[in-house]
Amino acid sequence: MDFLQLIQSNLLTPIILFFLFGIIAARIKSDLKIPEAISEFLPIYLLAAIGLHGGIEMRNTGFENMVIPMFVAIALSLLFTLNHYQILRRLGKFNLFDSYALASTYGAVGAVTFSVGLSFLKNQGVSSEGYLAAILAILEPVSFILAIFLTNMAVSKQIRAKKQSFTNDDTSDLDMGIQETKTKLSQVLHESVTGKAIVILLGSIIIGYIIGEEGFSSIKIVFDEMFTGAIVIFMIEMGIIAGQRLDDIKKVGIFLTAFAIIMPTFNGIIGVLVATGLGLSLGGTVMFGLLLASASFIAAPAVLRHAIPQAKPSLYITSALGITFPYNIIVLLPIMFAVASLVHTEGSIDLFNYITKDWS
Amino acid sequence: MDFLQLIQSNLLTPIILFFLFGIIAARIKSDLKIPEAISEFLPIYLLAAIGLHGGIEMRNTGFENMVIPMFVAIALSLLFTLNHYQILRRLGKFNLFDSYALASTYGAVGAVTFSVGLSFLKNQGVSSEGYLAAILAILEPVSFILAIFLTNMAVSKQIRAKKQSFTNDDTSDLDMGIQETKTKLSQVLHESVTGKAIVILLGSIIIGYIIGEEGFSSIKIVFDEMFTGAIVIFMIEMGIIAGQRLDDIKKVGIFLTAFAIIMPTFNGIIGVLVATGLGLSLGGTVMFGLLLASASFIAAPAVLRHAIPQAKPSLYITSALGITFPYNIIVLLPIMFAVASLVHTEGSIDLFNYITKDWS
Amino acid sequence: MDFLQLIQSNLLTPIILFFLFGIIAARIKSDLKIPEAISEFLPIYLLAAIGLHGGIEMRNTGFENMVIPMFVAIALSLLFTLNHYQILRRLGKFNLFDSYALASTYGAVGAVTFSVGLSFLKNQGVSSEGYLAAILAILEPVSFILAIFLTNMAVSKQIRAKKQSFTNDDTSDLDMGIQETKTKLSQVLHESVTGKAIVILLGSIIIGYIIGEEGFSSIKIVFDEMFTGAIVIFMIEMGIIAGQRLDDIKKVGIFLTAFAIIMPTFNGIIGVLVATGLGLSLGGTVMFGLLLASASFIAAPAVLRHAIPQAKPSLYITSALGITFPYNIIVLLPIMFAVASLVHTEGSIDLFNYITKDWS
Amino acid sequence: MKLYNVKLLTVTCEILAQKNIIEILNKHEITGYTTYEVDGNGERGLRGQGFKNEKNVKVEVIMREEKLQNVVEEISRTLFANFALVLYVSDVGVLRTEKF
Amino acid sequence: MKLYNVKLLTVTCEILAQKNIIEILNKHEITGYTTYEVDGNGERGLRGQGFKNEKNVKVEVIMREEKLQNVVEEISRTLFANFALVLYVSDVGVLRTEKF
Amino acid sequence: MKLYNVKLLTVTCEILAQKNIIEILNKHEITGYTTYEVDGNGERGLRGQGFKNEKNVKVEVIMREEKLQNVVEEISRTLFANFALVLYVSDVGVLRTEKF
Ligand SMILES: Nc1ncnc2c1ncn2[C@@H]1O[C@H](COP(=O)(O)O)[C@@H](O)[C@H]1O
Ligand SMILES: Nc1ncnc2c1ncn2[C@@H]1O[C@H](COP(=O)(O)O)[C@@H](O)[C@H]1O
Ligand SMILES: Nc1ncnc2c1ncn2[C@@H]1O[C@H](COP(=O)(O)O)[C@@H](O)[C@H]1O
Ligand code: NA
Ligand code: NA
Ligand code: NA
Repeated sequence: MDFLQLIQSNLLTPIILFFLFGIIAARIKSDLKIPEAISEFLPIYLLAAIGLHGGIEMRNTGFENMVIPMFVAIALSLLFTLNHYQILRRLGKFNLFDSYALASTYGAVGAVTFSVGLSFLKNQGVSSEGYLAAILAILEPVSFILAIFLTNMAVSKQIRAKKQSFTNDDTSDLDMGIQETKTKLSQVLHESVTGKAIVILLGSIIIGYIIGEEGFSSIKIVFDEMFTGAIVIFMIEMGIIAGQRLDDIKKVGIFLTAFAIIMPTFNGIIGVLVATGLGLSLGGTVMFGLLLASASFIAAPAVLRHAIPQAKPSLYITSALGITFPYNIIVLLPIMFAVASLVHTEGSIDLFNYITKDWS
Repeated sequence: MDFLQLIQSNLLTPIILFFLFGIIAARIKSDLKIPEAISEFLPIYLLAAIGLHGGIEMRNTGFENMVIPMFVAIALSLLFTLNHYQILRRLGKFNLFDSYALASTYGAVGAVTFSVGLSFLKNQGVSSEGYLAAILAILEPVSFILAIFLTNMAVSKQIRAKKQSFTNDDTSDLDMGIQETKTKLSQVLHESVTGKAIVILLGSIIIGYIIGEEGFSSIKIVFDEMFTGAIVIFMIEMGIIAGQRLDDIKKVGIFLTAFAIIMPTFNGIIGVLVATGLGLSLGGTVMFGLLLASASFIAAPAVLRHAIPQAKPSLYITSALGITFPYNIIVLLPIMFAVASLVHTEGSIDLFNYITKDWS
Repeated sequence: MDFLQLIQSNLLTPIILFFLFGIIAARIKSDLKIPEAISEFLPIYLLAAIGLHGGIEMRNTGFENMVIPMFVAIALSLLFTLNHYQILRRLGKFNLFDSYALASTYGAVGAVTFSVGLSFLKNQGVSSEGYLAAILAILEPVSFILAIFLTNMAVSKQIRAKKQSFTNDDTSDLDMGIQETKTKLSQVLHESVTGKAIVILLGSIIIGYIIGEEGFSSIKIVFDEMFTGAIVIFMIEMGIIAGQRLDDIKKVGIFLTAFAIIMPTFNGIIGVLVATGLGLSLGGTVMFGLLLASASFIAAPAVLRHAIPQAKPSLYITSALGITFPYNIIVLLPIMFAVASLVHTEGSIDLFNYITKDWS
Repeated sequence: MKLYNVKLLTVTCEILAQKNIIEILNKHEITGYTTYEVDGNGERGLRGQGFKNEKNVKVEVIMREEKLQNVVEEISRTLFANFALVLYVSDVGVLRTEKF
Repeated sequence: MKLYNVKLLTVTCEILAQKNIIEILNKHEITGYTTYEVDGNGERGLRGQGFKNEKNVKVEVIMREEKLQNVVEEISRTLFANFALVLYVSDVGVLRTEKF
Repeated sequence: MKLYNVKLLTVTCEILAQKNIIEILNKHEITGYTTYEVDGNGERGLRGQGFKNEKNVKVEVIMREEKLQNVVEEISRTLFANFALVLYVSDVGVLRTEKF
């Protein structure tokens, strides 16, 4: 099969190999680690590079045609978040807080995954739409905001219910609860939108758009040519952190483990098909799928720990980083590429026919 | 007008845009920041790169002709420092300590400003004399030493005056005061000359001089090609720090705000004209002006906090970093370039005639 | 003489000059320093680059022919360690602990020295066998393990002796002593093998072997082209640390100072001759000699402080870093290159004849 | 130089709770504090290995005894359940009580 | 909110002795501790300038008085001779004694 | 294992005053101390955000009671006016008094 070969060739890239290496280093309890300052700096650098690249592309190709993909991506992200919640709460029997936290972790996007995807495409000699970087930035908070809104709604409802059963002599507590919810939401909104990931990404997109290829030339060596090398260094640290968490996977349980693999696959393939339907290029299709498939493990804790402190971070970080991230970059990325290639060669017009034919 | 275009084209370079971006990130209270280790390392790297470049240039062109510009720069720096003091103390009504601290902050030079200037020239395809890096190194302590010397003189005089009014029964305190002044001065001299900025700059100039183009080739990618990319990263942090200080500008007051804009303009233009008179190239003229226009905001606090602890750092850091630095790199740099171009096309011989004609 | 010229031309490379610069900066008590995160990251980066390079070379040339050189290197390293011990204990009158600690410090290898060696060869336009990186990794723990084993044996013997003189009423302490020795050894073994240097080096060799030239191309700029520039930055810090220790050299004593120069020379020249006999290339011969000449100053403290805590780190770090390292990279490296060139031109067959002839 | 008795409250907690602590301090009109990142081990396992978000922070606050009770109460009520957090109080002497 | 008296043991030592300290704590069934890197000066000279291995670390452990004696004894017996190390004990009040 | 009572002086101050503090210690023949960088807030506003020069440092010194008075007096006399600085003293027990 074509994509087994693809998986294999993807497996043997420096990015994936150094990630696996990091996992092994952690498993044998090596003291290897990338100093904190470097591993804090690298995501900022990667996002700046992604943003600049995206902005320059958008300047070349215009951004009118990004509007529909963007709204579709937002809609899918919201739908998927709700879907995750139902599955986790009903089938997985997780409590309200963990369910919403996990639902949004998987509804959100992962910037590191996105970087790896871009590098994967580069390796395949395929390019993608620049505006996807902008969609990455916009998708970041969407899913969190929904989940936090719903969690707070649920909590106020519970408080209200309790109040009423105690005869409503004092509604001030209730008001306070709702008030707190609002405060929290506006705080989270502010925190999300001013979060370093979004800020550097949007900033770099705009700067890339302004400076164009020409203005970029003087910093191209740092922000373009060094990109893959920088990811490699970051992947060592990601591997180490993932490796340190492997023991926790047992605590995550079989249900969440399955969820962490099946859900991204489902979301990703849907993403690929929809993007193909929207007329994105082969590379763009893959990246669109990857956006929807990816889970957030850097931004998530920072936002969720404040917004839903009752949820257990060990659940959402471990599953997103320890299971979904490796699965996405090693297995799902080539699968989506294969699927995207398939539906792209068939021609996008016959696409939906093709799928139904093939699946029937 | 020509230099409005220049300002505009300078405004749209990655360096300036990322600086503005950093300011905005700070204003919206984003948690974006460049890790401390990186932002401590970058000035060392930039100075090493500047020094190597300067040293190599000096090897190519000799350094005999640097002597006059160097002494002129020192003389101007001292004159300007005295001039700043008079303005600040008499017109600005600042106290003795703040006046001297501010006077030397603006008499001193800024290595980051210098880096941005070099990058600006590179962008314009203009080169500058290599020995200017050496002048940068030599100018660094000059203004501080003068200001500290004068402050300590003033303080001893005050002490002496007090003593005498109390009838001179005990002069040991006075001697102690003068003694302390001497200790302080020799300490400051040592601290200045062994300060990391000067040390790395002078060291790199010498190394650049020794190795020449050929020896440089193996490290050219790191110390030359990555230069602008590295400045961009540093400018994000500079923008963030400047942005965090914007609120303090109110406390700085209208007088100092005006001073922080007018003084560099005056000093810079004088510098450009003098350098032209001295026969420097177009690029060298601009850099010479920039040296005199720039204020110190990294070296200043370290030296002044020990030497003149009574002076308020919020005044001199805020005005140098929050007002003068952005003004210098965004507005004054293109202005000086325009002026330098103008006087260079006129021919340097007719220069002073030209000026007087033009101004009359 | 040829190698005086070589020394001189080696002295004037950026690597050596920036090292000397670092020493001077420390001596004049400058506050210059490379931030900790950077100087912790650089050895990881250098080892990754060395490993990748070695692995790619091994893929091109096969690794069958590395077996004999590897075993010879191990044997020499063990022999040298024993030899060092005898010299230090008998002639130098050091105590048991210091003798073993120093013996293994000089029996072990130095990764930074190796990096400088590679850069030196690059400068001379000479290449070396890729598998030497693997030998570097394997040699790292060999000498420590021997020294620690012997130290612990000696300590148990002492304990046993004491016991017996006190009439053997209680042997549990003895058993405990031996038990502790075993625990310690297995701990040290684990620590050595999982130590960050070995792990990143071996990992990168394997990854380099897997990806080959082609897979390397996307990260070549970071892991190859930036290599010398990165060493230069690291050498500033090495120079500073060495410079800070210069005062301690007095405490090291004349005997150890002589040892720190003569021993590496002896080991290195033996290494060069043996490697020539084994048929290694000119560059490989130099690197083989350098492996045996080098002393460990980064890995040593971490291992020895736990394994032989009674030994004084000021002795082994100061002599290895403050004396041997500068001597090796400035003086011995060109000497070994000259010797290797000499014996290589003579043809490796007549080699041993030549030597005896020359020495008689 | 007389030393006046005041209290030093030390909170060791996961870094993402720092904001909450400082908000509580502000609520009680305490503006002075000192913070620094630390590693640690406790009921919630080893902290400080991976992401910066998983480090601990120590927050140290010198305050008058009067305020201590309320601050400690609010921290324990709002944060004990959901955050990795250890809190202790010690007696210290200061020169300038007007600062606290 | 009653505060219970417990002991805070602080060990400032060279970073390569941290492992030994934590092993001793584990031996005495103490799992909670906080660590952070520091610079310092003492009998063994200035520490924290060069390699990371030459830094100091502070290890802070809140524990009940019962355990203190044994832990301190073992640290002083096994580490005082060979490692740069300073150790001190202070009294602190905590809310949840069950944690220690 | 008897613990002897000594004093722990802690100075939290802007990083550029560290040198002054250590000079004062040396003047009083105290060579042992521990330092580390911290962030903080106080009368002089938030510290630790921007340049490294604007961080705080904590200087901790274990010393005998005899010396405390003079050291504290000199610090307060020479540094209180011009530097961001907070200072407090606590009681600690140590094993080896000869070290201090
Ligand atoms: N006994 C202890 N002594 C000192 N610090 C502790 C202790 N227990 C916990 N800590 C610190 O408090 C943090 C949170 O504790 P916990 O909530 O128990 O995980 C830990 O990561 C440690 O940094
Ligand atoms: N008097 C002291 N006060 C505070 N810390 C100290 C003192 N003496 C030593 N230290 C710390 O303990 C470490 C080891 O001390 P020493 O074994 O004396 O070199 C030093 O590097 C300092 O960090
Ligand atoms: N109440 C307090 N508790 C703990 N640390 C404080 C307190 N007040 C000030 N500090 C620390 O001392 C530094 C200097 O204080 P200040 O001179 O008030 O700005 C601050 O930046 C804090 O790190
Ligand atoms: Na997603
Ligand atoms: Na100036
Ligand atoms: Na060796």
